[in-house]
Amino acid sequence: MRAIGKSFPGVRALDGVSLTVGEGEVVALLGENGAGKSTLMNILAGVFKDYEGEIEIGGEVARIHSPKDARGHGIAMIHQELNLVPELSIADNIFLGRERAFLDRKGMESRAAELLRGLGLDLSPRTLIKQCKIAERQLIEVAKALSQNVRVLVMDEPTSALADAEVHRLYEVIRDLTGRGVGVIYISHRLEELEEIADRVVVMRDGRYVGERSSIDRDELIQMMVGRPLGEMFPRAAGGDTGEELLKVEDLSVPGEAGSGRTALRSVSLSVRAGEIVGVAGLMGAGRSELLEAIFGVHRPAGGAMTLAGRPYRPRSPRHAIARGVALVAEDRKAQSLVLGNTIAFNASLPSLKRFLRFGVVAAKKANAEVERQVRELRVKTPSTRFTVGNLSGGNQQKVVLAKWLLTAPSLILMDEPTRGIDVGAKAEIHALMSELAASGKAVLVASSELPELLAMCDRILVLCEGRITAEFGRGQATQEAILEAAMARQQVMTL
Amino acid sequence: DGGAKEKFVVGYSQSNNAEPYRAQLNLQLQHFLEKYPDIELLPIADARQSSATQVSQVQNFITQKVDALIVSPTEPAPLTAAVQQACDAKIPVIVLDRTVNTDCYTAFIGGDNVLIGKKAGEEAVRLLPDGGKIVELRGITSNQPQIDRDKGFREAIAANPKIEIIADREGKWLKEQATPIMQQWLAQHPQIDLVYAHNDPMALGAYLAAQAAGRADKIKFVGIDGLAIPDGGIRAVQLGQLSATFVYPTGAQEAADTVNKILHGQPVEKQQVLGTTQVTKDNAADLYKQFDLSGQS
Amino acid sequence: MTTKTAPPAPAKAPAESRLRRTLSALGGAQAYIGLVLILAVGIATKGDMFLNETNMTNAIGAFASRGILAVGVTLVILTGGIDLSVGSLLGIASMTAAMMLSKYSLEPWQIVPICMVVGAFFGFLNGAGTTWLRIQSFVMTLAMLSVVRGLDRQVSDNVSVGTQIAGPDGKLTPQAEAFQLFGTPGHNLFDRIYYPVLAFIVVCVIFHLILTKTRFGRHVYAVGGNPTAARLSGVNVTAVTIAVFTLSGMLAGFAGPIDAAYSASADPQAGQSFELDAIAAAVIGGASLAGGKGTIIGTFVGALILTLLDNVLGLNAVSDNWQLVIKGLIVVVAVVLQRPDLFKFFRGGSRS
Amino acid sequence: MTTKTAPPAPAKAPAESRLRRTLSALGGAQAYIGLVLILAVGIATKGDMFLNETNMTNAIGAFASRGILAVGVTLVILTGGIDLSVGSLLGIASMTAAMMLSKYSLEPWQIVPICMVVGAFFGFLNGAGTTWLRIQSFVMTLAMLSVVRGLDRQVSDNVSVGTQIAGPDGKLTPQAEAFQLFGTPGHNLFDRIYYPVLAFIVVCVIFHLILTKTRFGRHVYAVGGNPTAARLSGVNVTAVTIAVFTLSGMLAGFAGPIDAAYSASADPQAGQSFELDAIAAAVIGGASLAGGKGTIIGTFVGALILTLLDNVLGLNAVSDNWQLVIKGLIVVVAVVLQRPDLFKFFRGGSRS
Ligand SMILES: Nc1ncnc2c1ncn2[C@@H]1O[C@H](COP(=O)(O)OP(=O)(O)OP(=O)(O)O)[C@@H](O)[C@H]1O
Ligand SMILES: Nc1ncnc2c1ncn2[C@@H]1O[C@H](COP(=O)(O)OP(=O)(O)OP(=O)(O)O)[C@@H](O)[C@H]1O
Ligand SMILES: [Mg+2]
Ligand SMILES: [Mg+2]
Repeated sequence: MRAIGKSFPGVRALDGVSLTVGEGEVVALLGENGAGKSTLMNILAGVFKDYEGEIEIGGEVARIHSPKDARGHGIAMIHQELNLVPELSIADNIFLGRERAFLDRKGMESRAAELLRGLGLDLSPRTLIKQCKIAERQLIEVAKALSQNVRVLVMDEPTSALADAEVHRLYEVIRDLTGRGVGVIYISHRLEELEEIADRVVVMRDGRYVGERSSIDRDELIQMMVGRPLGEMFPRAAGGDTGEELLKVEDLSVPGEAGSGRTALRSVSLSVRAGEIVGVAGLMGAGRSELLEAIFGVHRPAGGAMTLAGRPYRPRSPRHAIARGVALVAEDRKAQSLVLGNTIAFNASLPSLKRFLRFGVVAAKKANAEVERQVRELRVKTPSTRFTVGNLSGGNQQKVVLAKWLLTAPSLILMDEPTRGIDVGAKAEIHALMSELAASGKAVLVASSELPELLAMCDRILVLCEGRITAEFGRGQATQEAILEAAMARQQVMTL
Repeated sequence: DGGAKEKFVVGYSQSNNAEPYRAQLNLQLQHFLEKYPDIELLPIADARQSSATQVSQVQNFITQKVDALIVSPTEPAPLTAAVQQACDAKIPVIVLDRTVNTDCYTAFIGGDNVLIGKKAGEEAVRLLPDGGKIVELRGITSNQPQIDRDKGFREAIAANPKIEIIADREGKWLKEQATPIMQQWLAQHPQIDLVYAHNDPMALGAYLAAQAAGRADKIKFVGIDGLAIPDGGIRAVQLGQLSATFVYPTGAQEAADTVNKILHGQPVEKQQVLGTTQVTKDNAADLYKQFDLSGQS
Repeated sequence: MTTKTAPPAPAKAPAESRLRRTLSALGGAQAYIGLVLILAVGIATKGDMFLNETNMTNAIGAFASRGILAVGVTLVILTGGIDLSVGSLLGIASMTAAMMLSKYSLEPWQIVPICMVVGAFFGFLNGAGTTWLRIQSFVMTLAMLSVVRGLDRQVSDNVSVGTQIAGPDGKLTPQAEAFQLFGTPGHNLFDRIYYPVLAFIVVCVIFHLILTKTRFGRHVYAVGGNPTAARLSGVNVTAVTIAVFTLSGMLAGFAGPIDAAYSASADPQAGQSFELDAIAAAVIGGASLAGGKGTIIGTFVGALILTLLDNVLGLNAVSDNWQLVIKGLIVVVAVVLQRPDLFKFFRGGSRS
Repeated sequence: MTTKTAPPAPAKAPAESRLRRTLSALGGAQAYIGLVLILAVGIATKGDMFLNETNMTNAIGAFASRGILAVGVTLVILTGGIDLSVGSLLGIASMTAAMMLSKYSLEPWQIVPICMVVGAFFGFLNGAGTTWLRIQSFVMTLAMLSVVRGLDRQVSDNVSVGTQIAGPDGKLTPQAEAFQLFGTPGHNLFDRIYYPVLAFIVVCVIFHLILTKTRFGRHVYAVGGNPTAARLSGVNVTAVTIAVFTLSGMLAGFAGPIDAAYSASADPQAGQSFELDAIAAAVIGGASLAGGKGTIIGTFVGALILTLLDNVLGLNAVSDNWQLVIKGLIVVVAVVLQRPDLFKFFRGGSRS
């Protein structure tokens, strides 16, 4: 790709960016949120019709102006946001756009089953996407890309919803591909992944090419990305003094739901003190999200009891939870957190509107000012708070979600993969923010698939497996190995 | 100041152009007004069965300062105020076919639906000397003509106590509605002697159903409207599908004459109630010729 | 436009942004292109005959009851639903009004709240069905359309009920006299103000304020934009949904007496197919049937487009068959012209 | 069911899964509950009078043209759009058929393709408007409804055109005689097969196969389920959208001659408000107006529910007013009973 440029109304997203990928090479693309990585790759994959510059493949100029063109040149892309059709089966989704005029169901299904097995997914190809979990969906996207005869594979944050075990399987798949001469462009904010998989790292900033390195030196890369040196990655000092017990969960049970692939929770007990950060670890489908959602009043528990700040706590809906000072940064920002078609100001103020009511009328100025402040504090890259959330880059959307919950001034904040898709710089900021929240006497319960993050940030780590708590570690006791072992302490054969 | 002007403009608001009867009325009115070269009929405004639309149409005509106004109300009450407005604006109004609830118009011209219903009932009594079972297909139940056609009919058949109406339903004036209703009646009632439909299309829709069930020759069909169009009641009587139908007079000729008189300051009769003509196999051909306008104008 | 000739950039910025903010509150200038075109054609072809108070009052008055329905329907559409029952609800409310007047001689100020309660009751059932029974609103309100029409016809015994009730002296009763003010053409409130037009405008203003200024309004947009996100943000999605259907029903109830007065009677068929006009007004005004997008101002403009188009075509004595054709074409043209992104190209880099 | 009496567990498993697969291809057993209930009520109250070939043929025949429209509308709904113009398209096609027959004495086999082309042409315009001009399909097809109705009335001069054309000998012309087979009650193809019922079923089968067995079918679901995903997967969203509208128009064109033959005439108002029945059939059959969800079998069941409900109520001589009420209520009940998750509770934890 040579001298690629792209403008959106009001935003110059790309400016003269060039990038080359060799056969069998893994090139990592690195940059802050909103640097233009996804935009660049979308151009390569034919998502945008118009752009400046030109693309060359195998020495010849390729005109790519539609996804079909891209496919014709052997380019496949796993997009940052999941792009599957919920009402269709896995097999249908994998082959969407490439079916024969008269469907060959058997062939499609057996090929799909093969691909799924290759990725370690034990799902029937006939399962509907809407019944799959997010992590499963992300792997299905991978399967979809693999099913094509690719020369160049673009992966835009393929691991943002995956836990370690699945990530490693993905590496194997990538190595297999490069062995066959496929070029891979890999976008991720997890630097440790790059060390493992990338041959070369290209760094972008503000829509421009900054430089590239073949050896991976974290500090240098961060310096290139952010434009300034960054202090310690996980700044949290050893557990300070914690306060009163804020949340106590006893024997919480939530029935599962077959239709939507929801895991059941089986008598989970835990407690979180004010000023404490508690981590929740587990494999995909362990029920981490369910646990946080249940505490937030999303699911109706079948048994158990909760206390919040010493008073019984039986949230019948998120509304009640919010009223009691609980906030949930949900896992899927697009589906669960944002009204994509509306503005930043609208989204960020939605749960805290009550604060801005004057005579039953929303004091829009005051609300906007607050949002403005919060958005600036979190360094959301946006022209204004009136910008449509859907047009922000993925990481910046995540920051808006955080801003939205911080505005409710919660005393207990539940975070489900809070740094998913967030760049290193912003991640450090969010970690600092978590420490700050804890220091100011709030309680934080955070579920994350990134173990280093949990190990560095948390005072305690709980491990979930199949909806049960299988281990609890204090600060300093936990190691990645110990957590993984607890996370795989299965008690029953998975029933799918 | 009648006669001072050289050209008179007349507006006509029709309740719904796309009913065969009203299409015929429009055609006839245009035809008969052509006889008066100094009268210009604006394009006929079609309210498409909406009273609100029709009120605005009347108001539009008032705004355009027409010299005379003809209205065929969709419903009596809603048009009353609009006709009153025209009257206040000193525009002479001819109410055609259906009434309004005010006296402030210049002339009313229309058929007598109770009378027509009565004639239809008398014909039924004649067709069923030994009594019999009748089914009745009604127009839209809340329409005044429906109410009147039903009333007159029931009054007339009371003459023979052995005649009874065994079922009645709303066919909404539509052929397509009438067919399935008649099919259900045929399934329910082994004996049906006569179908009385409030208009010809419904009678013909019922006829189609009976013919399919092989019972058309055992049942008499009586309709109303008697239009001289290929698809109309007169032809159906000629073909023996209907036993009889009754011409519901369009009043077009009378309306044309009345408008002319009004515009030239001549006196007109305020209430012009028109009679009906029974269409039978004997007079059908002549009547068709008399009312058919397709060859003229 | 003017920006090129304007003096130094910093000075002009605030003024421009204020203008821009006002415009965007009103939905952007393009939203009015369709309306302006129709007004222009009306003035060009008929001049004063078109552009005078009486004609405008007549035109808007004829659409007022449907316009009020359109406001309610807009609320429902904003949450991602649809309300097909408003025509029937208007029908039963107009019947209620006429019966209250003719049977119980109630005063108009007693009749209106009763009608609103009747409408709100059925609207509430719509909301309950869509939320608690989780029936698609299209089906639920289509069923309600049928049920309420049946009830309307049953209570009225299929006979239309007049509202011009004469007392023993042959004159209108005081109540009937007062009721005429609700909409009988030619009867005005306080000398020159025609009530249906006033009521329509007031309803638009109130609901515009509710949608833009209150928490409820934001919740409506949130529910339509992303119900899951709304729920997880503490919005009571069920309550909001039920509320919009109830409000839609209530507005239909409010429009009922206007329709009855306008027609001087309550016809058992009154309001039939009004829902299509109401939805059309909302959608022409920019509301998206997918939910989350639309404004009351847009709906108001949409309603004006529909009724003035009728008026212009009628005044120009276009034949009715061609009116149907032209009306369809102009609606398409108006919608295309009004699309916010049409002139993006010309406005250059500005965003909105 | 039979599973309980079946021999050892391992042997029964595959059979059960085959049964389950067949059922799920047919939309799951619950999808038929509404229909079964209506059949049960019909048989309970009227026995043989209800359940016999003639009555069933009559009932389905009366709905056949609307049923065919419903199939086309289902395609459009599956892509997330809506088609309100089908009633008007049926109208103009029925008028075309009657005029071809009466003016040019064309043979039926010539008339049908012409009508289909006429319908497809307007359907194509619907598709072009929604994709190229990016007008919401609700507005585009509402405008088309108006335009086409205007044209229909104009070409027919507002007069209905009969299809029973007598030759000089006073008997029906051979063409008119043959045309009757298209739907005039009592006229059957090959002795006993009533053409409208046959045509409806054949259309259902063809489109069921297209949707389930072909690439185009997958793409229709993909476009409705997630247009972005579809586009990024290389599906030509524009072409698919235009195709479904064109097919919907074509089916309306196909239904036109059936409607004309059924009434033995083409009325300029023919097909008015048929779109609501067609959409209702699709939605009762489980199609989601949000797109991506629905089946032709569901639509077929929905159509049967609507027409048999009418039939049962009619045979039981329920008054017209109460019919409206009961019909609305039963539609609600049927939709609730048919919801796939209603019996989840009983089926236990299976992932189905
Ligand atoms: N459709 C759009 N309309 C307007 N602006 C857009 C649009 N898509 C992207 N942008 C802008 O382009 C810039 C680059 O976005 P892009 O998604 O490429 O960032 P990214 O590097 O992938 O970030 P992240 O790591 O957060 O995913 C951002 O400022 C974003 O707001
Ligand atoms: N169809 C669906 N629609 C919406 N959300 C879904 C759907 N299926 C699964 N989810 C959500 O995705 C998540 C599935 O993950 P789950 O809670 O089972 O495991 P987990 O331990 O949170 O693992 P991870 O977060 O890594 O996936 C849950 O939050 C669940 O509610
Ligand atoms: Mg990105
Ligand atoms: Mg999770």
